Amino acid sequence: MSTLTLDQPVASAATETILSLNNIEVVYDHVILVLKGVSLSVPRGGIVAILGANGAGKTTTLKAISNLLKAERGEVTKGSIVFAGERVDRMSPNELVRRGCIQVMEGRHCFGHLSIEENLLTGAFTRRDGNAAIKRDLEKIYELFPRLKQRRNSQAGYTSGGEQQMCAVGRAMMSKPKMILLDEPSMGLAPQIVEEIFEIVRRLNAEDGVSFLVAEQNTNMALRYATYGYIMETGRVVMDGEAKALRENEDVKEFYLGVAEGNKKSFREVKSYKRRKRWLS
Amino acid sequence: MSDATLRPIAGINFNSFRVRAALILAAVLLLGIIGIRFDSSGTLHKIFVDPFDQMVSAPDLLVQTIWEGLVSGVLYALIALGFVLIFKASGVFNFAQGIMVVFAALTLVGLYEKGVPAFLAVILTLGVMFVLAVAIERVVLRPLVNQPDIILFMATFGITYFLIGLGETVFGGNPKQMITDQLHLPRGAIELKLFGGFVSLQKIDIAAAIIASLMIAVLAVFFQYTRIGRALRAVADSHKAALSVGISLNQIWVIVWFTAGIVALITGIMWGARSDVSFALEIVALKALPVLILGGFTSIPGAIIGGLIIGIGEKLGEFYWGPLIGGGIESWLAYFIALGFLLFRPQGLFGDKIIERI
Amino acid sequence: PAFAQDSIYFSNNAYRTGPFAGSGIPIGDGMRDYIAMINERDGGVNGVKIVYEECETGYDTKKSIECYEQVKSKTIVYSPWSTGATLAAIPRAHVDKLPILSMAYGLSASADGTQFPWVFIPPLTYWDGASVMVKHMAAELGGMDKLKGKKLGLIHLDAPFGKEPIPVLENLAKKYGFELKLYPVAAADMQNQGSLWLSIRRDRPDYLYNQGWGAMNPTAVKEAIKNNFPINKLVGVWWAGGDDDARAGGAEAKGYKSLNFNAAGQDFPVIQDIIKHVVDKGRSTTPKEKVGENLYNRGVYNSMLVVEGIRTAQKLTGKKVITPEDMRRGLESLNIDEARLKEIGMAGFASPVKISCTDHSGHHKAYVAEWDGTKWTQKGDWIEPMKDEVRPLIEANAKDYTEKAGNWPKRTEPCEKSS
Amino acid sequence: MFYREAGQFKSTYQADMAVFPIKQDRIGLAIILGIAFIGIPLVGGDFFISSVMIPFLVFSLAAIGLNILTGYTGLISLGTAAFMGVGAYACYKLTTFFPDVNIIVLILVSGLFSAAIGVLFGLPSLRIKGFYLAVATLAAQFFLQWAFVRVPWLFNYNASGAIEVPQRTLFDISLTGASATPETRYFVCLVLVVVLTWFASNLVHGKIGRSWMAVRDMDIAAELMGIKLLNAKLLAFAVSSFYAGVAGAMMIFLWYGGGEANDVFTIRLSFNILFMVIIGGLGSLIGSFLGAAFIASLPTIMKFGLPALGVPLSGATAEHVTFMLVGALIILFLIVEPHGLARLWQIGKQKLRTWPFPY
Amino acid sequence: MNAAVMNVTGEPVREKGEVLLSVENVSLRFGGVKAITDVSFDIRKGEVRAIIGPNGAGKTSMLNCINGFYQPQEGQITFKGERRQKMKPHRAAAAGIARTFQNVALFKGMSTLDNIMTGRTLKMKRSFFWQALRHGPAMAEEIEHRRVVEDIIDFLQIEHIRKLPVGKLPYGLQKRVELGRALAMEPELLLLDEPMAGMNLEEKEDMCRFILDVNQQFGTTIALIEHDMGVVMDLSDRVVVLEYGRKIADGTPAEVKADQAVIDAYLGVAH
Ligand SMILES: Nc1ncnc2c1ncn2[C@@H]1O[C@H](COP(=O)(O)OP(=O)(O)OP(=O)(O)O)[C@@H](O)[C@H]1O
Ligand SMILES: Nc1ncnc2c1ncn2[C@@H]1O[C@H](COP(=O)(O)OP(=O)(O)OP(=O)(O)O)[C@@H](O)[C@H]1O
Ligand SMILES: [Mg+2]
Ligand SMILES: [Mg+2]
Repeated sequence: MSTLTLDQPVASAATETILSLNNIEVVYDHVILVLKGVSLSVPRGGIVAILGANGAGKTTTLKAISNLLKAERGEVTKGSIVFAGERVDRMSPNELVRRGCIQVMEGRHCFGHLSIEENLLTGAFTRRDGNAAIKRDLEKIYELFPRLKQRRNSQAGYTSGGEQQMCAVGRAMMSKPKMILLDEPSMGLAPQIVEEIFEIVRRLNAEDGVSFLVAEQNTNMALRYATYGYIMETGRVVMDGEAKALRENEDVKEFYLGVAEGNKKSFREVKSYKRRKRWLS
Repeated sequence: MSDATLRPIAGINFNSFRVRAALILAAVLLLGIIGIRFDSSGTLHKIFVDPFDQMVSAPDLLVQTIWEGLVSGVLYALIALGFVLIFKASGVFNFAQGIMVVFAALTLVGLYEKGVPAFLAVILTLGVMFVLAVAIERVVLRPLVNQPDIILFMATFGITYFLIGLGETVFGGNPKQMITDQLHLPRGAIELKLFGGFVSLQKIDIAAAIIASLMIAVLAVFFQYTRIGRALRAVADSHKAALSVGISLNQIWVIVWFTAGIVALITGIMWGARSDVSFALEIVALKALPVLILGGFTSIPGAIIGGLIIGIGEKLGEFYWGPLIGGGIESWLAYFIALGFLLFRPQGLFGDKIIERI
Repeated sequence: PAFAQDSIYFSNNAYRTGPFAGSGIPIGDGMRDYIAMINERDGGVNGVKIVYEECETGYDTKKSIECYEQVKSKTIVYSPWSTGATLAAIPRAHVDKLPILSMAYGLSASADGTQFPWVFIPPLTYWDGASVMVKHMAAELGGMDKLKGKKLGLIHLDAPFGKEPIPVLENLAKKYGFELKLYPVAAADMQNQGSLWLSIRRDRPDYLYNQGWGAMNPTAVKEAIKNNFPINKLVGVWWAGGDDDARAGGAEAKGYKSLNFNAAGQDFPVIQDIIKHVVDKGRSTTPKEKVGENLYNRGVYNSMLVVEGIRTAQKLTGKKVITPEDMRRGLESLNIDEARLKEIGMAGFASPVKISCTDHSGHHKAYVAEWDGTKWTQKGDWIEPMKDEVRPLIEANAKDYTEKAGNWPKRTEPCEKSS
Repeated sequence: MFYREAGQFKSTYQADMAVFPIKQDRIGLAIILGIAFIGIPLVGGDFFISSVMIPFLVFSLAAIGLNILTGYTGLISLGTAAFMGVGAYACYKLTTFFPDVNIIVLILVSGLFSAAIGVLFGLPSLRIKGFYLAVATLAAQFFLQWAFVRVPWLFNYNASGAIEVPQRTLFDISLTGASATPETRYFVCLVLVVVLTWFASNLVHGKIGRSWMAVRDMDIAAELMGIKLLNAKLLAFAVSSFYAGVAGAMMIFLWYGGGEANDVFTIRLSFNILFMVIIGGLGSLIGSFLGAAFIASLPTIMKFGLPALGVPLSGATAEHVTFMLVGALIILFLIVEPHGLARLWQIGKQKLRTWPFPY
Repeated sequence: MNAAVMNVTGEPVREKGEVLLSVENVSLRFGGVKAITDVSFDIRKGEVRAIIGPNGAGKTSMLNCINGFYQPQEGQITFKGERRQKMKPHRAAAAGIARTFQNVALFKGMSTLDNIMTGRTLKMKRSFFWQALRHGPAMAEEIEHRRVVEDIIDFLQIEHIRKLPVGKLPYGLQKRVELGRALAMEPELLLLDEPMAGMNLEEKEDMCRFILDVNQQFGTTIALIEHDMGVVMDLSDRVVVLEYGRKIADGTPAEVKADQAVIDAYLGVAH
């Protein structure tokens, strides 16, 4: 872990933004207001992290972007979403994928009855660049996740949690996107795979110029790889800044990184488990 | 509750449901055979001996029964195929398939009655089915994306009602004759002299069997090996995930519902040629359910094999055993046959295994 | 709508929708057109217009009960048009004192006027029909004694309607020594009779009597042809005599038979009047060429019974606008003889009908109609049912019914002196 | 504004566990019961009571039964009508065997027979799941329907094959038979429905209801919690069929008043009850009532109400239009709220609670 | 075998009781896939036993075998001295094994309260009759168990979501409700499958606290699968490491951490 993203010069503010959210509001079921004016932007070629506690609205934000909200009876009632210079908030999810923005959903969502390989191939559904290219990319995925290659003919429904997670990430990569929305990619993965996934994120970012918006609980990891971070709480962005700055922030350090007063504390020593400081409320 | 486990003997695991069930079956058969020895004219004799005697003594009837079963099996399978298509591709249990069959046939005949030449009528009917597919996608499926199966199932009931109302308003309620001759479908029968009797094979039935097999083969290949086919199966698994990888549900649904509409039209022509075209046919569509279930909801070959098993099974059952309990058992035998198979394979003969993981 | 004081309201249960619509539509049209013709030609019955309305049931019992509840306080007679609806209405009608006219359908036992003062089942019951069938068979074979050893198959809808003839046929089979074979068709399998006809092939009955309805009939005709069953030995009850039923068999259906109590065709003054006053004026929903089809004419016949009932009631009471009670009296004294038939343009259209206080059916004659490939024709003479076989059965059943119902209202309505 | 639970604190668990913890809801319930017991008999005409209200009550009960099975336990049944039929025929046989026992008792007892048959056909549910289970219930539907016609013992060997409803009285008032007034029959139905709904509500809010819902939502997890799947499912089948059976007996004895019973308990009816449950809301007792009102009463009201309002629709056309409208409304309701009328009702309440603020 | 070994930090290993559950030579196959091959280990009363390993190593399958959801083809599992190869899940529940799931398996349509109340099902005895009346004994019983459940809710600090349907709760809260449901069973052995996946640090800390409290206050034995090494190292008394269905290490956290096979297979780099 010698070269960290944050050591590299951070993309200057002048670089164009690929995705921006302006003050969006999301309501579920016509009555439950979940996002209360969220604005954020992702620069082209950037890796941006959204951090926040459970229920803060990270997933909702990502779904609002990828237009999957409608399928859950949610809707964006206010604000606008612009992807690559186009308003996308009225677009169907597949149009968005065609334009190069794809989401890896929280909780895997593989096609249980399809084999791993078929799962990966459905990821290439919107592609029009021929079978050979798809084949090549498939091999690339297998190279990135050797475990998937072993299980390529198993029904995804029967594979282990981690294998499914890899499959979901691989499937999204198969669409050759310009931008990937990653929702908790590290959940349920063994440490070295988490590391690998973030390495892959960086590789895609560096080699293919793919932009990333990552919702992540593993703050440590996320801030290590991201260029910029947003912290959300109960439907609002409460703090944002360069990843580096966030890493240095005392509050973030204590509540998200677990390095109070300079050194890591043991989980055994956490005595009080009452809710502590919040930015809001 | 006895949870006592039995030790395996000679490698047979007595705790397996299948083995237990097979043992019970064997015991029943054995008892039956023993029983017959002691009462050669009684009930058991009627159940276990008489029917087989009949089969041997009038083989032409046996052949005819099997043929009848085969044909109705094929026709059930055609309806079931429509179900399977839609289920496989959208996870929707399309109750309206039966009505779509009637609707398509009615449209065809209705157009013909209005003076449209037969083949033009076929094309126009296809057009109507396409419009129907688009309309269903727009009005029903799109707003209901990602809802639980039962809700979509219910929505197809709505479609059923709507189509019945619409069909009767436009075409009237009286039964109509299928335009068999005008479509150059064969009429009449081939009569085979056989075993001193005769077996009559309707030409239209033969045509139905051939068309059905072709269609099923084509569709099976399409689903298993093409890009769209794979996408269709993906949609059936999870709408949400399919959306997220950029599969256009709208387009997929129009494709499948249109395909199902084509299948419905073909089915309608075949059924209509045997009886006439009216909403009474709707009831027959219910027979497709056991076929579908027996074959497994998602399997195209399953539809045809299920159809044959049910068709032949119910005809043999009705013909040889039905009279013992007053006849008319055909109305429920199919469901019991399907039930019997399901007890051994809960996902149907060819259905995808029900994934139970935690 | 508000009714003028000088009109009579008659509501008819119709089924222009549902699986039996194919039969329901011509019947409904026949009924409607006859009344329209009477209103148009004669200005009503003795100057009283008949307000005719239909209550749609789709042949569904639940809906027909709704219809009953809806019209019971308005109509002068309840016309249920399905056996299920009749059975459900009978107990109510005896409380509400509303006559039921179930023409040749419904509960056979209701022909007993002493137990069922409010139900009328002219001109004959299913039981009479079955006996006519046996007589027809005997006639073709050359005498009642020839029945011995023969085999009669009964294809029937597996529902109360279909099973009606069984008791009579069983009695007759015993008496004349022929064998009765039953072939039930489940409602769900009406269009799917393959295995049934295989059994028929196995059993080789000499004659088949088809107590069928709706989509069951054309299917039976087709299957008979397919299975080489001699089509002229297949005889349907009068409800299996639709033109569409026979037409389904194509050219080979020639010779298919059905019992009947009304004539088919347009060659009757009454039908010509309907064409003139109703059809030609564009007031019918039946196209002209279909006027005169068998079921259409049966609808006409049913309306004729209603109109004649009203007329008789008017005569008896001297009132113009009559009540349901008057209608009951009218129907009970109904007597349409040859002369009257001629007057109303129905000579040769039907046999005379006479109903009495005790006999609410009359057990009148029927004839055997034959399909000649394009239309129904009368074959042979009108046949008298075996009233002496049927009547005791009816009385026994009627008693049984009322006893089981417990507290069945005893008949208090006096009989007319004239009847 | 008027609909707030603010200020209504529960000091005991008992109060908190009440089915209607909010005062306004309890008042609403009282008003509804008041209307049902007093208002309708006073105001409603014969036609309204006998063709709208009684069917509504009968179907509500059947829908509650199916809701217990499908909505609460997640087992799809397409055989409700057949189980209703078992109740009706059982009741008929019971009236012939025990002419002196009160008819209300017999109606309830006939539910037990239906429950037993329900359990029998519920047995495969352990192995067969989801839509596959539908085949078992369809087997029940068609087999029983066949039996109703083929087993003459069931209808006392009547030539007509029909069930005749004998006259039975309580305190010299006719409850059944043609001479029973619509009002009396309505009262009997109402009392039965209210009492049985109360039982159902108790069941679903307690341990049994929870294990049903657990089986519905995640049967594997339920099993790992120590719930015996077979027992829970069979109990659901039994209770559900009991309700269906009672509804069936009520249908024939208090509504139809006899007649050809076998063409009543058809697959159509099964489907209709399923509609009610889904339109009303799976897993909601109130939903069962709303669904029954919608599916059972709408066509009747449209058919007889529209002409009365001066919309000129002839019988057949009205019927067709009704079909189309019902179909369209089913779809519309599902789109507006897939969780049924009951949820719509809840959202309405929610909005009322936060009124005048939108969220 | 490691009971007497001193922890590397010098802290004495907390003394644990006798063996509660022992797994002997268990193998599990699905067609060609060998999920578990000949694994043996034991769990002692009162300890926190971690099971770790790469994805697909068979950890979840191991738990499934323990509580009877999977039936191993070979080997025996002994719980509280009762030896068996096959066991029905509801029997395992009755014997005192409760668990949470990797892919949250809550009853989605029910409220938090009802979900946790289902955990009490086995302990509620009133008959159908009383249940139908919901008065008298049935109500008393219901209230009695409601009290216990409310305590659990308090303990887990999920009062605010008591009446909400769990289906739409954020993932982290769902995990907590699931823990509550398992606790309501008052189990002797609690199996936790990745209880901290998808949580941020703060929430993990809370969860750790709950687990430790359960372990210490109620003396519940815990088997824990977790990918967060920090958590595993801090919480567990002993660790089993699986890879490709085989056991590759077993010992105290410190021992396991230092094991080269474990580093190669799982940790990647020494943490
Ligand atoms: N379909 C839905 N209907 C109603 N409310 C919902 C729905 N989905 C999410 N919510 C609510 O929206 C809020 C935000 O949820 P969201 O899933 O976006 O949080 P999150 O930040 O992703 O949390 P986690 O870290 O647990 O994944 C939560 O309070 C949740 O209860
Ligand atoms: N029911 C099943 N049918 C077929 N294969 C299965 C089944 N259950 C598990 N497997 C396979 O067994 C292996 C072990 O799976 P398991 O879920 O136990 O892994 P795990 O150790 O829990 O992994 P993770 O950390 O990713 O959750 C996997 O390869 C999986 O695909
Ligand atoms: Mg999330
Ligand atoms: Mg796992």
